[in-house]
Amino acid sequence: MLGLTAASAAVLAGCAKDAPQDTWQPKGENAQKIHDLQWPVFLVAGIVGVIVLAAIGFVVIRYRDKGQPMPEQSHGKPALEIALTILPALILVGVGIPTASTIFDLADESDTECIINVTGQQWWWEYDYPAQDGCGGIAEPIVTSGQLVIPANTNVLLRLTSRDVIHSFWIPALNGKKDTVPGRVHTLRMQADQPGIYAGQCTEFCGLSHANMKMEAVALNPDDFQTWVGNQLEPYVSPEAGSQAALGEAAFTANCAYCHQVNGLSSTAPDGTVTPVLANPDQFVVSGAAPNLTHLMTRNTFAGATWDLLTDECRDRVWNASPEEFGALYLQGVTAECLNAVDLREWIRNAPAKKPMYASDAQKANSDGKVRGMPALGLNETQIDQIIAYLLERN
Amino acid sequence: MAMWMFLGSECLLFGGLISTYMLYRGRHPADLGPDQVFDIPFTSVSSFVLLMSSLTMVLAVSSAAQKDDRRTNLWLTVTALLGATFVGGQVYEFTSFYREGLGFTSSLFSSSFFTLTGFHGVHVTVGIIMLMALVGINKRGRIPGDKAEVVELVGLYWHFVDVVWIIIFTLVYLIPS
Amino acid sequence: MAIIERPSTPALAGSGAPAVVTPSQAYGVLKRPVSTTGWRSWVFTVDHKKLGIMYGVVAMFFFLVGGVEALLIRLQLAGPEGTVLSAGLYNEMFTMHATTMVFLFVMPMGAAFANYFIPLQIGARDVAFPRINAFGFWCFLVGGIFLNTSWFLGGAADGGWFMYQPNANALFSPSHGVDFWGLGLQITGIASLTGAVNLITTILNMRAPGMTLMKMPIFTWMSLVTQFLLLFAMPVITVALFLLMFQREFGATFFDVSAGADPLLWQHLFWIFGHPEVYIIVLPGFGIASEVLPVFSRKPLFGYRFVVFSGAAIGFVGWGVWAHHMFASGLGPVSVAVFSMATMLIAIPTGVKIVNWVLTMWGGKIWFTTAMLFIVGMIAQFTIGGLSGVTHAVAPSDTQQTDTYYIIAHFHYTIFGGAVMALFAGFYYWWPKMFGKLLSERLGKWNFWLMMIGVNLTFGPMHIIGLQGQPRRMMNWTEARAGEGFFNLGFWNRVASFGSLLITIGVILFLVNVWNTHKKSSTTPKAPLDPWDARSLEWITASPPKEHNFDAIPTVHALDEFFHRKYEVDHDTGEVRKIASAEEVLAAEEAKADKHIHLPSPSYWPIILAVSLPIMGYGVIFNRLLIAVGGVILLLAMFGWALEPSVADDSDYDPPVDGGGTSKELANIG
Amino acid sequence: MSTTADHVEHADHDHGDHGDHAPEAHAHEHKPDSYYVKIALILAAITALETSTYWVDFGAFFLPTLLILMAIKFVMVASLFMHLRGDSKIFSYLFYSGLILAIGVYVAFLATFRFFAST
Ligand code: HEA
Ligand code: HEA
Ligand code: HEC
Ligand code: CUA
Ligand SMILES: [Cu+2]
Repeated sequence: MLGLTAASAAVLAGCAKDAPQDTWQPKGENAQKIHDLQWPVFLVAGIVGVIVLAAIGFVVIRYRDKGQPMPEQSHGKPALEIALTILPALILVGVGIPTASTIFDLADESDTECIINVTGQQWWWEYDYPAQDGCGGIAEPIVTSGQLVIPANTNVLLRLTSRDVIHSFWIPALNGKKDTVPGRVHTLRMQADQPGIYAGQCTEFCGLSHANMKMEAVALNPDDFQTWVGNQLEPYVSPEAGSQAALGEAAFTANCAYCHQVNGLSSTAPDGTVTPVLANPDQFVVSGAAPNLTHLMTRNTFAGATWDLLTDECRDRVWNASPEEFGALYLQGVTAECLNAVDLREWIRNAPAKKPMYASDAQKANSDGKVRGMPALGLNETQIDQIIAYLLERN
Repeated sequence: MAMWMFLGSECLLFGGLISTYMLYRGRHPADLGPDQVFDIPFTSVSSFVLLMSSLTMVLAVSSAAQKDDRRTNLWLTVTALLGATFVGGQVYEFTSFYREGLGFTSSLFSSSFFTLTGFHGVHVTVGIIMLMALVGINKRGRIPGDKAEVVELVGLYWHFVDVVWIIIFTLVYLIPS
Repeated sequence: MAIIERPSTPALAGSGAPAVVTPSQAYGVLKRPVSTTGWRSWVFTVDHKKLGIMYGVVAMFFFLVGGVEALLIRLQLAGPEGTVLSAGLYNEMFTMHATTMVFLFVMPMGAAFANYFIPLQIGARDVAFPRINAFGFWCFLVGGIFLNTSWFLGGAADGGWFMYQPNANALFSPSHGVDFWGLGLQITGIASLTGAVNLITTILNMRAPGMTLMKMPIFTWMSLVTQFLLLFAMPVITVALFLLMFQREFGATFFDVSAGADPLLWQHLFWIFGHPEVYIIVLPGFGIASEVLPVFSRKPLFGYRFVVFSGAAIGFVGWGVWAHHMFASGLGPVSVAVFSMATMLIAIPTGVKIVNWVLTMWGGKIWFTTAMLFIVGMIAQFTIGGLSGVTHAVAPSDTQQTDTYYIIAHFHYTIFGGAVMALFAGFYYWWPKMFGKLLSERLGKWNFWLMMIGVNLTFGPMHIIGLQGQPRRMMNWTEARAGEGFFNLGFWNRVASFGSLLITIGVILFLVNVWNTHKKSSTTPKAPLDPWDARSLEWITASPPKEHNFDAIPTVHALDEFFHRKYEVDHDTGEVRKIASAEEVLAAEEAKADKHIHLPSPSYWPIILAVSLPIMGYGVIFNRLLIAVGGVILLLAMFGWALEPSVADDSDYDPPVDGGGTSKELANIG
Repeated sequence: MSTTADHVEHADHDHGDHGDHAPEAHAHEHKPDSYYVKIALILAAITALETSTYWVDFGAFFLPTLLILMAIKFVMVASLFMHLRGDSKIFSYLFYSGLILAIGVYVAFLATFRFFAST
């Protein structure tokens, strides 16, 4: 079966439209290195497998009891034994050497050009871009979630850690996985040859919604990436007074902002003093963090990349775009026509009903009164409309 | 033989505990680390007591082999007393640490320290119970089978526990973090 | 005290004339005697054969439990966005599926065979410490029950079978499931540890005259290696479980990152145990394969010495590879490279085994009984599983594969294909020995083919879906990430679920087979004394064996002793001539029967001692008072045990010479 | 009986002799008590030396000295008090295999944490 799989995979890879997390279709230098190592190994394993299975088949057919006399009671032939011990050893030496060199190759960090901190928590990913000269220059730190945006054709260094339990960061088309362990920082190289979206999934079991902790890497060509950085650093624009969104801003400030940070959001007291609204999720959420929503609509997915912010059509348009067109389409973000309001509504109405989380009052009692995930907030439909209108402007 | 095997197995048990301690010994608030709390002279004395109990144990085994019941019982009792002194010392040590603020849950260092030495202490205690049971049963002449052998088995266990302490004493107490 | 006098008229083998035994002679799973003494003879028994059967029955029960859990998993994953189980329940399901299958099915089933057959294969009357043996069994049983009561007491463990920290600490897994898991495994662990001490002593000390280590049947050899692995691996998991318990129950912070802990500590401790564990799972299976193959190929095992040494080598190298489960956990390149190389090394001794098995069949005269079919199937499937193991050993490649279904495929091929198939071969091969009746070969072959096809349909596609990037431990998969081509997840997930149905039917056929063979009205004739023309010592006695195993302890002259008593080999021509029938061999042995056979007596203490443990377990979880209650029972039982009168004095049954044992063994070795 | 047994025969010259229920005699000769007392004195002296490191500075030799002294004590107790030296080899195999395994495994374990790297 393995031999078969390996052989047919080799043949069929490329022609079929496979699952987005196919591990046999590298789209970047690092994954390619792994692939260059693994396909010969699979081939060798396949060949050995076929030989052994064929030998079994042969013996079984050839030597079944057809009334032949009792066979000779031979106890073995040491020379043959030794030969058949050395042969696999040689094969393994052949496999071992390139394995070791690839291991060190992939651990090398000297040629990476920019740094992104990746933090896992139950059950979503936070990315923060420290201010740096790398990545074409980032003037101020950026915090986002769900979709990891990187410049294409650039070797990026991810610094991985976690705020609660162990997760594992994995974008199969770009590199193998690496666990994010609380209290430790691990590094992982990322490089994508072409602009596009690459699917990934948290692969270390991390509790209730482990299955819903996905992520995506988005590669943009360097110019588009600069545009994206610019967008992320755009200052906050208050909604037009009296609009749906303005009402939404108030609702958001009241119901959401103590967990979710929106940079630039501020509140005005009756006496006219303006104070910035600062979220303090550490008082409410076990991991001490909730996604930063400042530019929510620049990403295409939400809640651990499990649901789309785009309608199916719009989403397909982005995913299927050619590498040349991709950047422009992606940078459009989520527009009113393209917004997948259905899932977002459901989320805001009752998040734990949509994504299993640990947020009921009874459950909170077990964790110092804090939630894991986002609780149901008991908003009415009007409030939800207003909040969505407000969020739609977070682009 | 079974005892030897059991002890071989115990090597991995204590190995695990010691390794855990080694890994965590440096992880504590600055004012409550091993260097601050350990009272080396005191522990040296109790280590010495335990070491000497190995001597008395070996004398018990030797007397048992010579079928000298009275001496066997004597040495077994002395061994048990020395062991009890050691455990008593440990209890004292634990309480004094505790009074200095080092609880079981205070830090990783304290958790792993108490776990390791606690496991060892329990082993010593079990050994003491075995010794006393031996004396008791022996007095009533009810050790079935080969008496010398039973004494020797308990002896093996006892020495092993001592040997483990030799390691713990050096690695935990004498080598500062 | 059961002293068996020599039967006055030498009972002819298989004729069923009962020997004079106390208490009543009672065999057979399904037809336990109903007399009042009946159940007592099981509950208080110290007979290794009865304990073996009880291990087997209980393990089989847990196999069904674990199997039903597996079926629920497959049901959930048969389609996208499965809704059969909630997320929480799904997590409990795979955790308990794995825990049940590994700790409550495969390991004890290996113990069942080891218990039953090691004394028979080495020509001993019982194991070295029969009461400890009984204690071990009861620990396993009460531990297993304890573990599974968690389902009804607030939810089972939900951290995955390797229970990574900190996800399994009280903050992230607040139900008592993990407490049950840790304490339950601690209790079943006692069974493994005592079993290991016991069986190693038995094998090293109690072999029949003339049986040197290199004449020992290979199943016994592989069990010996297994027991050594258990002996040294159990304490490691014990440490880990204690740390877990101290953390969850007493507020220690071993895995609490905010206190500065390193979560990798748990991973190391678990896998230092965990990798030897996988060989603990498979080595008994290797042993069975190495017994069955020569018998049905009518040839000695090819390269016996190589098979023995490779087994020992596997046992040894298996200690140096644990971190291959942690290639993605951030060990750093040096460690990864070292463990990657070490892991590859282990393919060599394992390869030796495969090669020798094939060469055993080579040039043979192969008789395809059900047992043989299972072994041939096992070799093929284990090879596939082993080779995918080698692809994981290539660490960079493993970072793409780890925690995907490709891993699930790997280990189900090695475990189901390797260990479980071999265990089923063991059932069919040894059934006539254990119960004096043959299982139906016709049903057996259906059983085999359904399982063989089922396993490949279930776990074969998992290679594909794994390489297509479906991670494990996900309560659902989505259409959006399923792809469309030939390798799409949807189709292959359905195939896998369908395959598990075939396995189920296979298992049911096995149960039907057992039922048919043993039901009251069964017309199944008694099995012949030597239905397979077998080769090793356990066949030189009645089927089922008498309580005292052998009328006279046979003297061993050769590997495959029984074969050499039946056949004569002409050195020059290589011709093999039959010189005696099994009946004749047995009659010759009975003529020499020992006059005065001394067996250990049943005892109350093992079960009482064992029962005190879960009481303390519940105490730790719910009410500290119960700890005291359990503790008192424990102490009383220990003293009762120690003071129980000796049985060993006036016998011609040699007690294990050193008479060793743990503290519990002060008074007598019984 | 002419069997293949004879060419299996050469295989076995290991501990097979335990097979025939041969009692493993505890036949170490009995040492006088003074012998054990002497050993104990040596052990005591070593312990004294060890603890003296608490007051006296051994400099760079500190760690190795301690470890060596510890090992000496260990071996003395194991081989002399526990009679490993006089007993059947198989006992020491059983025990030392556990010990060596434990040392090997746990040293590797600590090494993966870079335990030995800095200090
Ligand atoms: C019975 C159980 C069993 C057995 C026998 C094995 C055998 C092997 N296993 Fe497996 N393994 C598991 C059970 C088992 N495994 C389990 C349960 C897990 C997952 C646990 C979890 O995560 O839940 C696991 C996971 C696992 C991993 C970690 C994967 C991951 O999580 O990322 C790795 C990595 O190296 C691995 C490797 C191997 C290797 C190299 C062997 C070798 O011993 C195989 C050797 C055999 C052969 C190679 C075939 C025959 C040889 C020849 C025909 C000779 C010629 C061959 C060559 C030249 C290559 N196994
Ligand atoms: C001994 C080990 C063993 C065995 C035998 C099995 C057997 C099976 N396993 Fe198991 N499995 C593991 C060990 C084992 N597994 C481990 C260690 C894991 C990892 C868990 C983790 O990630 O933590 C795992 C995980 C695992 C998963 C992945 C779950 C996930 O990651 O999300 C799946 C999915 O398909 C699966 C399926 C199966 C199936 C279909 C079988 C079948 O072969 C089962 C066949 C048996 C039966 C079908 C029983 C027959 C039932 C009846 C006849 C019913 C009759 C009923 C009555 C009489 C009441 N297993
Ligand atoms: C008690 C804390 C808390 C409150 C209050 C809260 N959230 Fe959340 N929210 C979270 C957490 C935690 C997540 C991440 C959940 C996950 O994906 O698993 C989240 C995720 C989200 C996401 C997805 C973000 C992304 O990038 O994936 C959106 C959108 C969102 N919340 C909107 C809201 C709105 C609107 C409100 C108020 C009406 C609100 N939240 C109130 C904690 C909170
Ligand atoms: Cu995070 Cu799985
Ligand atoms: Cu492994």
